[in-house]
Amino acid sequence: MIDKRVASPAEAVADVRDGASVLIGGFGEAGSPIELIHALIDQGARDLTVISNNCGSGEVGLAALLKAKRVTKVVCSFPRTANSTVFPELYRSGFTELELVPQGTLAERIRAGGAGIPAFYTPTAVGTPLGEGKEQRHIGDRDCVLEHGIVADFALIKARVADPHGNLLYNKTARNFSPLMAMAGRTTIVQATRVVPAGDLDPEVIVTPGIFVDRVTCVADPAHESTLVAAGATYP
Amino acid sequence: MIDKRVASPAEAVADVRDGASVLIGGFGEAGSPIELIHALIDQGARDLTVISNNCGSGEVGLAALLKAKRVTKVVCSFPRTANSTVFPELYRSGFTELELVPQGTLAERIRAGGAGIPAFYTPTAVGTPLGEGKEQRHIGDRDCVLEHGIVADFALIKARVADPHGNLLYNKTARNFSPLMAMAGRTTIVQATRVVPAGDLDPEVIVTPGIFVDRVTCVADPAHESTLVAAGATYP
Amino acid sequence: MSRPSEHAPGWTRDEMARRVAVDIRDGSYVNLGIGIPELVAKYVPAGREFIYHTENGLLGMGPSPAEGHGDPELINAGKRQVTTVPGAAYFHQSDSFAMIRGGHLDLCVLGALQVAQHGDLANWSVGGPDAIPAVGGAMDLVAGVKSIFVITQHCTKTGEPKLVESCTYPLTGVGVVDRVYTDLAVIDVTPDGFRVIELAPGVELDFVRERTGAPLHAAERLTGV
Amino acid sequence: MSRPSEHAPGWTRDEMARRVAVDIRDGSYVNLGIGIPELVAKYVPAGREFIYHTENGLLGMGPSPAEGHGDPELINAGKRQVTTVPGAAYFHQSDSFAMIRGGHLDLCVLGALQVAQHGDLANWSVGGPDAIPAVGGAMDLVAGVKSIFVITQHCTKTGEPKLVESCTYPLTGVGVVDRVYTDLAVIDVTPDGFRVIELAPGVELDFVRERTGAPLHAAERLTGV
Repeated sequence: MIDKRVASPAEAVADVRDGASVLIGGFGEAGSPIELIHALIDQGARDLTVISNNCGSGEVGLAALLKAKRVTKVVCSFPRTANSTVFPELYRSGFTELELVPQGTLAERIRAGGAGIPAFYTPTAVGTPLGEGKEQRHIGDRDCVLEHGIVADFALIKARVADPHGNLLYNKTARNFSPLMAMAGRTTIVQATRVVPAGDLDPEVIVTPGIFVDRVTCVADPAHESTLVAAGATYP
Repeated sequence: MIDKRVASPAEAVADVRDGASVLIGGFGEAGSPIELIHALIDQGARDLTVISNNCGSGEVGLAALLKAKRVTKVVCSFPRTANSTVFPELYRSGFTELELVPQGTLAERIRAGGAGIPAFYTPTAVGTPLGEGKEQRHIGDRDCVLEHGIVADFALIKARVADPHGNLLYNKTARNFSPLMAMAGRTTIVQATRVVPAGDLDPEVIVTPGIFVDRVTCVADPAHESTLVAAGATYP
Repeated sequence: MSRPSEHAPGWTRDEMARRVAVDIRDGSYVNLGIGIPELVAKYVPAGREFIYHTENGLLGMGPSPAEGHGDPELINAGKRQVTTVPGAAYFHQSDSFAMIRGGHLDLCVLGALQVAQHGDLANWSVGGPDAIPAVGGAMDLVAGVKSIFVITQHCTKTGEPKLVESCTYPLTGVGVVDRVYTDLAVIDVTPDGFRVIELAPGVELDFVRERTGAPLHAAERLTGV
Repeated sequence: MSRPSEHAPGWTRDEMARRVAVDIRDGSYVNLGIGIPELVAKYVPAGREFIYHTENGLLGMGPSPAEGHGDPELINAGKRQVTTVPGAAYFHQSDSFAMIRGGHLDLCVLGALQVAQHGDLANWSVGGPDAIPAVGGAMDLVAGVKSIFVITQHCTKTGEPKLVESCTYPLTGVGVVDRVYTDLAVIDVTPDGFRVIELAPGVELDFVRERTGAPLHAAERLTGV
């Protein structure tokens, strides 16, 4: 029987070890797996490398994980956000290293990692500081830089609906990086708002096929980052 | 008003010129846009390069286009099929050149072309005749070959449902190469079994967003290749 | 260098946005950057339809939702809540940037820190050791979208020209800008450098030249003069 | 070289397939090649569930449909009509080969023309100037799937060994095969070459050695002897 359900976020992230690389879904608050991140804070793993488009806001979710000094490196495209004070402090103090990657290159690197493509050429960032130090090559009529696929030890993502096989649907623009991260995580962990029996999802509309998913935990009423931030919430 | 509908397959393919490169969807008969191919036979363009996973069967659809001596080069992964006699003859006579590409590399090359990735490395085919003559490189712990994206002048594909924006749904395993070819065709032409008003399709389940599509023509009752072949049909 | 004026001649931000919209062809797929570019969506000329792409994963973006009717998971690249129009579609980041990098979008309208005379754009970082760098999709957009329009004040708040011989801020892309819409003029980027094709009402060419950090050619028949 | 026998000892094709199935872990994602490998799906051991992937775009492939209940657009990689099981999903070719190349499939069972002692596989072309080459997904599968099992008759119809020192047919992949299931034995590919781990009932090790074109080591405790 294929059944990837686990009882809780805590159980889902129990084996994340110090030094692990972790893909974390979301663009801003849309798709951010807050409950999984909070479980990871409780769990205690340190010296993490986090690959995520942003660095969270306020002092909840991803920002709280950073604030707890668990993350020594961030790979992202846009660490600045309206209510983000945590990352700038850690960055300036030198505690957290930043690898800044153009958003489309970040997406493609994650997809490439998940798809077994070790490297690819892209015209993005040629002639800019983010293209510096990278192998450059003229292909067709374009200059390109070489970029490498990203595979991480874990992926933490949020879905709207899951089944026990790990087939996933997302909610609107919360989809963003999650289907790619599901592919690129050696262990992919999903918090789903609803879990339905296998066979309930139309095979035509599944966005992430279950083969990319290892664990599914139901978080029926996930928090919204903006609501928590507005309320001045902190975690833990 | 965005309305990509055209009245007929004939109108849809009217501007395919001699020497054009044409992506043609389908894996075996699943997803093969037979009516568009037949319209292309009627239209008369010659010296075509066809990129398609197979080479058709019997003497209808893609096989009929080949038999009409319109195709001087085929890029595909599996030109042999149970009822295919047309391609072997053209290949042996030297009329039609074959570029044989592993199926996954073919898919990825088409996606790369559509996604603006001019080239990528893949471990597939290293050490085999299909990897010969290609740039080889050791990345991480794998030997890889360099493969280039494919962009073509036209893509001819079949969908189950379309709307006037060109948003598409497919039927089961007829999806295969079509979403990738839609991305990689400079002009992407769709025959859809059903065309519905814009807004009728749930934005969550659209497989090909309309931006990749240029023309949609309704073919309400598309022929099945196997049925035609069994009946001994030929085209024209 | 000119000093800023309280009552500067030229177009307002909304007029600039309206002017951009006039140049967008019917049926275009358009990505609008954060800030002034977002205003363009307010000025779709009669009889035209544009489809807005937001790189976080939506084609067919509509206006902001009515108060209380939004979904915190339906947002644009600026992380503001939006809506969808009929014919919209959601997709993941890799597909979204395939649209961008693959040249499927017709137009991107972006803000700028600086534009150089041969089309280099700087719009993502002021450099400096203490700045927190953040790039988002800007470099992908300028590398991939067919046409890049910049909409920006002609000068900075301190009166420095934003149109320059070469950028001093870190680049977003090299030779990528096609046209610049400022409060003073519409300026093409040509192989010969900047070329004014239209002046804002009441603005003289010399007035623009004085506020531009690079040679400024003028079209033979300047509209708007 | 031995001559083919009408009543050769060893496993039948179905027994070979059943033997493969015994070695597949519960919950595995499996791709079955065309031909003998397809038979494996008939022999899922009690208490286990395998999910079948077919590279033309389906995870959760079920058996052939009842006569008249198929859809010509629901087919497997061998272009035969199939069905789906609960939990199935459709996807395009690029996603399908991302599963393969990205190492997400646990196992692929393939046929072979030849297997070399260090795991090289030849299974897509007999070479020759008149052959129409056709590769399909074979090279992607052997390059990407975690484990590659080969299921094949030990010798060709003319009695030539298929397990050889090095392949004479064009390669599908280099050093990719993990284990070979023939009508005579189950044979691991190890750094030292072929190693028999199980013999078919009534088959002696020397009998297998005579029919193998490379040195054949034997496990210390051979089962099935």
